[in-house]
Amino acid sequence: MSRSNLPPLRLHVPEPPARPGEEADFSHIDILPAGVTPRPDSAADSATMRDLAYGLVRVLDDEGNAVGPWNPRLSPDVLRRMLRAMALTRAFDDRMFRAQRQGKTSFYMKSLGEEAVSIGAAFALQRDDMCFPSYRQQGILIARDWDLVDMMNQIYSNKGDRLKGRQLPIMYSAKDASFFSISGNLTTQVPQAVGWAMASAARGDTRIAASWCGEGSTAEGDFHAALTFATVYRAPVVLNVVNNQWAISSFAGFAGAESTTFAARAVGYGIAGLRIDGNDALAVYAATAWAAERARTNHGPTLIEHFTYRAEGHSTSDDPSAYRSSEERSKWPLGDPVARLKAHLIAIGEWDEARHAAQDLELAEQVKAAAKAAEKNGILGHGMHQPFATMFEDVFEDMPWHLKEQSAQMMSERMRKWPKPGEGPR
Amino acid sequence: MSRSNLPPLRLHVPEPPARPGEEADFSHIDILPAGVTPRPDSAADSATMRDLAYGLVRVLDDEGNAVGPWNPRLSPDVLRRMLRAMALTRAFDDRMFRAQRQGKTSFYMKSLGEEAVSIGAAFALQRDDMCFPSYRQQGILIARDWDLVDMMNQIYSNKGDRLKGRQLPIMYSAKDASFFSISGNLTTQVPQAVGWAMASAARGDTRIAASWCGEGSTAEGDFHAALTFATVYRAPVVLNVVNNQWAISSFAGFAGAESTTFAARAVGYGIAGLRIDGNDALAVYAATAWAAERARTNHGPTLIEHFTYRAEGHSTSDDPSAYRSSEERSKWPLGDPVARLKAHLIAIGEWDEARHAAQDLELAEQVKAAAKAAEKNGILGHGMHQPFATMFEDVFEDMPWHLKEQSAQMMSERMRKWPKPGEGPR
Amino acid sequence: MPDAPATNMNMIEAINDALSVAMERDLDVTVLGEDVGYFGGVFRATAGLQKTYGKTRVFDTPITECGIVGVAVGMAAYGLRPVPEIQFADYIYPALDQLVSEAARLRYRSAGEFPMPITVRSPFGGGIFGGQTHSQSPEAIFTHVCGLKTVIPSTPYDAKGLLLAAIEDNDPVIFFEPKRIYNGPFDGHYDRPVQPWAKHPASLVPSGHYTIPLGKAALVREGQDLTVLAYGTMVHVALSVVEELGVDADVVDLRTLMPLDIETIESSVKKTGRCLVIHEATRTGGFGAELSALVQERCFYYLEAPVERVTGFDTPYPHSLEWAYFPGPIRIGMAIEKVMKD
Amino acid sequence: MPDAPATNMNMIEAINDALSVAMERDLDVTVLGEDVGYFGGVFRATAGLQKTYGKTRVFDTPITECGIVGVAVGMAAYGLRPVPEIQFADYIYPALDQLVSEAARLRYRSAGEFPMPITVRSPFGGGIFGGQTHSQSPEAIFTHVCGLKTVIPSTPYDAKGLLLAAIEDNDPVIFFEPKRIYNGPFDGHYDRPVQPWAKHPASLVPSGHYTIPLGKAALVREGQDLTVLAYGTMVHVALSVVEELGVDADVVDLRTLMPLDIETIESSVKKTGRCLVIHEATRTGGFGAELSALVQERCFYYLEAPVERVTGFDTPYPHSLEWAYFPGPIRIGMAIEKVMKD
Ligand SMILES: Cc1ncc(C[n+]2csc(CCOP(=O)(O)OP(=O)(O)O)c2C)c(N)n1
Ligand SMILES: Cc1ncc(C[n+]2csc(CCOP(=O)(O)OP(=O)(O)O)c2C)c(N)n1
Ligand SMILES: [Mg+2]
Ligand SMILES: [Mg+2]
Repeated sequence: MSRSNLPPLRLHVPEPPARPGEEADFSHIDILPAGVTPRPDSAADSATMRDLAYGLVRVLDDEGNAVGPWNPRLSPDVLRRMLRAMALTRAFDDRMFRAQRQGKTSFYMKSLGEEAVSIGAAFALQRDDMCFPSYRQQGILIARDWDLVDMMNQIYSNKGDRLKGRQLPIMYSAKDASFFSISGNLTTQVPQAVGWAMASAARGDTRIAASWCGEGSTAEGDFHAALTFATVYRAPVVLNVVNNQWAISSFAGFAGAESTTFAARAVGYGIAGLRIDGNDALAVYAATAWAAERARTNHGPTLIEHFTYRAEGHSTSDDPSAYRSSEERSKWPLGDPVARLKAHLIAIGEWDEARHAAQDLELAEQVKAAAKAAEKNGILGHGMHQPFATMFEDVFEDMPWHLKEQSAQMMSERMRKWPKPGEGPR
Repeated sequence: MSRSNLPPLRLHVPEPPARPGEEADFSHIDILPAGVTPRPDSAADSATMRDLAYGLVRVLDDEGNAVGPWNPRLSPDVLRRMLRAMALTRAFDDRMFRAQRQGKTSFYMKSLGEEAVSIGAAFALQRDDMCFPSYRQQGILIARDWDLVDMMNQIYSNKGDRLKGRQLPIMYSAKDASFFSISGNLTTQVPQAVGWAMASAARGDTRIAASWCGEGSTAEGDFHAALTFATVYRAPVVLNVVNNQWAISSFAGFAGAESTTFAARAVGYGIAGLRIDGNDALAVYAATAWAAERARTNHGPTLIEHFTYRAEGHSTSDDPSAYRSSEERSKWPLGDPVARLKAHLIAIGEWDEARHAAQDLELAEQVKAAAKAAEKNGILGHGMHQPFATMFEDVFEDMPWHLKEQSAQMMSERMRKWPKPGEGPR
Repeated sequence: MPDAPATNMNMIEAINDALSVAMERDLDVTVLGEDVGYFGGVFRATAGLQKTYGKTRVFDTPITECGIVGVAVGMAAYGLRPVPEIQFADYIYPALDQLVSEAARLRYRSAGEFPMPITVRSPFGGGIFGGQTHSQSPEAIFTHVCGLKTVIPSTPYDAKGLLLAAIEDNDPVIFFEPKRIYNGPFDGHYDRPVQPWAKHPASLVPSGHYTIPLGKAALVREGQDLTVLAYGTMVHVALSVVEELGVDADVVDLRTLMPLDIETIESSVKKTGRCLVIHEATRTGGFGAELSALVQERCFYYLEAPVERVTGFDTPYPHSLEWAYFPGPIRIGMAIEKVMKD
Repeated sequence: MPDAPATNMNMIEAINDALSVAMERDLDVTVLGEDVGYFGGVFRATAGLQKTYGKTRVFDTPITECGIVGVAVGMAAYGLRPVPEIQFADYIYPALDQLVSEAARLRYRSAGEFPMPITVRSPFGGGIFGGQTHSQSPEAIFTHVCGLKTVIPSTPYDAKGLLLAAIEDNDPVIFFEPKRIYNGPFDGHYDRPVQPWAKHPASLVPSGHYTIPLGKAALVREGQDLTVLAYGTMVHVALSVVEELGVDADVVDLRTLMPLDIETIESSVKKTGRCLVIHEATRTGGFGAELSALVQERCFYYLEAPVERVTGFDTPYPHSLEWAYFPGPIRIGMAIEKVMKD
């Protein structure tokens, strides 16, 4: 091979379909119709189902019918509860986003357009299955009927915050809801979920674990460690990758989406991988139930790629119009998860527009009432925080001398600032 | 799903085929015959060749014939040079292993049984393609005609050691041989190779990069980072996984070998993955040449799993009879790489036993002479090291004040120990 | 200060300008990191660079700090001069092995065959209600690692000159940018209006190329009675407290923690006989410990009082109690009282 | 010392015994790491445990330190008490994010919902010709991180008692084992024959359960003129030098670096007026800096000479010049001369 005959090397750099000002274009995405992707037995060997990583599990078709082998055949009652949880999540997000804009807290992250991902899963898991979420699965807490006021106290870092105002808003922790403390550091939760599942299996328990991370986050080494441990020990765990097409300003191509799917990562480790319509609550339910059954019957882990779209900015700290076409949201080929589940319920005669509108009003009221209650405990930066001394608690179980000294120092600083008795926050 | 009906979870723990005292058993390994695995065009889409990750590229059959589409059709002269390099590597390893046992240095690592992996690759790459090896690719340096005395000086950490006695034995660095400094920390070299390849492509260069790591090491996060970067930018790089069945005492199952191949990792990222007979120098050559052409023509990275067997202990620090069946080596179904290439040359009438025996003698002499020359520069722990003051060089380009002070301190300690002029090492 | 025309810049603009000057002058300078390309970085430090210098010199990367630094090491081995960004210093830990075991060690272990001219930029420090994972000051982890330099600017002028020097340096540099003062200096009074950089003399940044040598501190205020050692945001807080209290103090802006400008420190402390060390990082094992140790080792017989440290507390950076955590004017003031006492 | 029958053990045996006692007493104690299962660890510290306690309590793991600690965090969240091994401290960096951002933070960020009773064992330190990647002493990285405890034993007796205490502690502990003294105490004279543990009184290890409380130092030698602070291997070197030079010194074996036994340190230094700090880790920003800073902050008016530090140099641990690097008897002797001078 004579090298002088060779052209110079070139570097390929991924390019999203559309940048600001350009026409949104999802034509490169091949959307399989609902019902066509087969459903193997949940105990089948992963080697027999590699194609699923390149398929797309969908239950709800464009007419709102539930079709195909993955149809979980849920009762109308369960469907309505799922719809309600999704709508409540949306209402909650909406209010808290505005609260941040009103200066009531420092930060917020919506899950708009991705509600099915967490709520479909929460309904398919047992309530005591342990969830290791990223920051966009507030829907799990809501599906598990967690107290909205408790969540808001956390968002406001106020004196009612069980987490003592220590964490950035939305970094919940709710052990009683089997919901692990959210980390600011991406993807650390994924090997943790595997470790929890390994422990559960080692103990002969029946509870399984599940984790969630974004498609961008799959690049972190922790993700790989998790999949390696999961395949080695066949841990009873469901690993969810929420492919909402964007990290912050970086589209999924910078995590490898140009060359294959994220479900295909599972193939690389010889574990089951499902690629599903993440805007289809029934597909999410069905896939999660399948993976949970697989895990619970000692057939090992499953990775589920939820193909969805982040309809809002990454967080309150960014403006997506600076890096993507503003048309994208409306052109997203898999529609809106709330609208789709609603259409299904209407199609089967179990719901109607009027009930939906009434429910939306009711949920908005519920959220508003919760916000009012939470705000009574204070909003960020107005002094109604947990007592100063709590800062030094929980670093260790017992407080060592140096933290006691530092705590005393802080209290003496407080005295300088607010020398009069009763003055200032405590 | 009622959970009380479910059996308790169980944890699967991998188990190697045989432990000490047990009969070696490789019957679970499906060895495909030589010549059957197809050879796609090196420019083909990776999605069209996923099966290769589950195949086994083999050229040399059991009779010593070179067969099938991967036969690189090398001239007898090249074949003889490869055989010589492999035999020289083996002779080198043999002598240096004994040198360690004789107390001439602290540590050594053989590549016995894996010589084809590095030498087949080195012959297929251009000499200025950049190699990022792990610690078991001494064969690359030897194939690139690197000075044995220079390597031995490094192993003895003596005053001839270009690396100034700083590194553990066998942690070579040879920029002039396009051979990157070996790290003690596993797998760090893999993303580095990708970065080097990205730089080369960004510059319109024609040189590509290659890296090597063990199957055990694939579990590290760096490996995943490397594959992710490689697929995203289609970096011109060849990523080699040397699956020699064992890490230290842990068999490949603890890196995930029970559920799929290591070549399948490539599938997970949508890059080309080849699984090859690592004890077949022609298969290694052919696969490397294919991957190099793919990279050089801007068709992206390839991961090659070299299926081989670590015939010796992990290093001079361990005793493999404590964790594996001592029969394994002789039962390894893919034979010995030197014997196989030799048999092929004999089969095509280009070599014979007498020439082989003569060459072995000659190589042993060559190694012996090199060792004598190197020992003139000193062996470890006998004072013939690089001057003390070199310890403080190369921490930074320029020495800051604190290192100058520390260097002076060290020299004053030396003066205490050897107060008389001319006494002691310098 | 060179004679080039100067404009008022905030620290982000100065950093952006430095990157642009470096890329313009040297084709090897290559920027990479999460969101640094098209978008120009979450703090906009790399805005416009990809447009000007192209997609193979300014890379949006996958979200793997290990990979970002690992790839940068490989690029440096090729001969480039990579400038990776870690989005927040709190996220540098996954890159630690590549930094400590590779970037910092390669010149040494290859006896000079593979120098590593890499500058890792990362916003650090608190004061922006970032909670415990957007507020950390992990500089002491890096100053302990031999083979790494650590640089922390405190003004736009310094940021540009130091960043250019760091990029031109042939060794790996950790360049921590105090994000609290990206947009304006901060005197520590969180309840007073924020000042923009424009009113500060060091926001006048010359166009074109200039460098500030690594390893040289700046004596930003001269006095006789006390030496204050600080860097980054804390330089401004220290200056303001010293003025408020009317202490006749030397205030030393270290600028480079490694290598440290020991001469400036020593001569100041020998003059004043008292020393206060300030940083925002957690106290135990912070860089202040090294400063305190060095000062007492080298100036013991000149010291009239113990070297005092004012630092963040040994807890994570709490979200709602951010200002109780921050080593602000009251804490510094109390320490000054103590160190000046007898 | 409890009344249980005692046997002579080296440090590996004592550690192995501690693990066995812990696993016997508490079903939650779970060991995991590279090569720790069937083989029993490259230093044999976990030998026999898998056979006794089974494959779902003693795990051979994939080679990913990030994964080992990440999985341990998940196991701890479940309610287990994991004891991961990192094969060499030099390989702990890939686990740093899981240690710093997760294990160390979880109790705090969950306000107690998820305590992390994890004990990370790892052999550390040099003196075995391990070169730069089998010799490091990275303890100062961990002592700077709030939420982690750091423990370093210096004898078989202490190793067992401290390890049991660490495992029973409800917070994450970094347990660094000085590998140079696994088989025998080391006085720093590398050219003299090695002593086995059997001749040392602290190799008499009681069978069964006992603990040595974390946060308590041991005054291993009493004197009037000098306080020597050391831990791990350096305790033995310090003791031998002090004897050789005939200095009337307190030698304090810190045993736990975090939380530190400040009382023992303070009362000793206030008595002697002189202090020498010794560690093997690189000097700048090492734990010695913190010790030096604390001593001068708290004992300034008692000090008759500057606190001296004797440490490894600020270079990687060089293979052939290992003994020129090691802070041995000559370096310590020179420092003692200096600190005792006036
Ligand atoms: C270790 C680490 N690196 C970087 C960041 C900064 N960061 C926060 S979110 C984010 C993007 C994540 O994208 P993705 O995983 O796709 O999740 P999504 O927000 O889309 O749900 C980045 C880079 C971080 N939090 N942690
Ligand atoms: C980061 C890191 N972790 C652990 C080790 C210790 N170690 C050295 S070699 C080795 C086994 C590697 O096995 P494998 O990757 O299969 O390579 P092989 O020796 O078989 O070629 C281990 C665990 C290390 N060197 N670096
Ligand atoms: Mg995303
Ligand atoms: Mg191996």
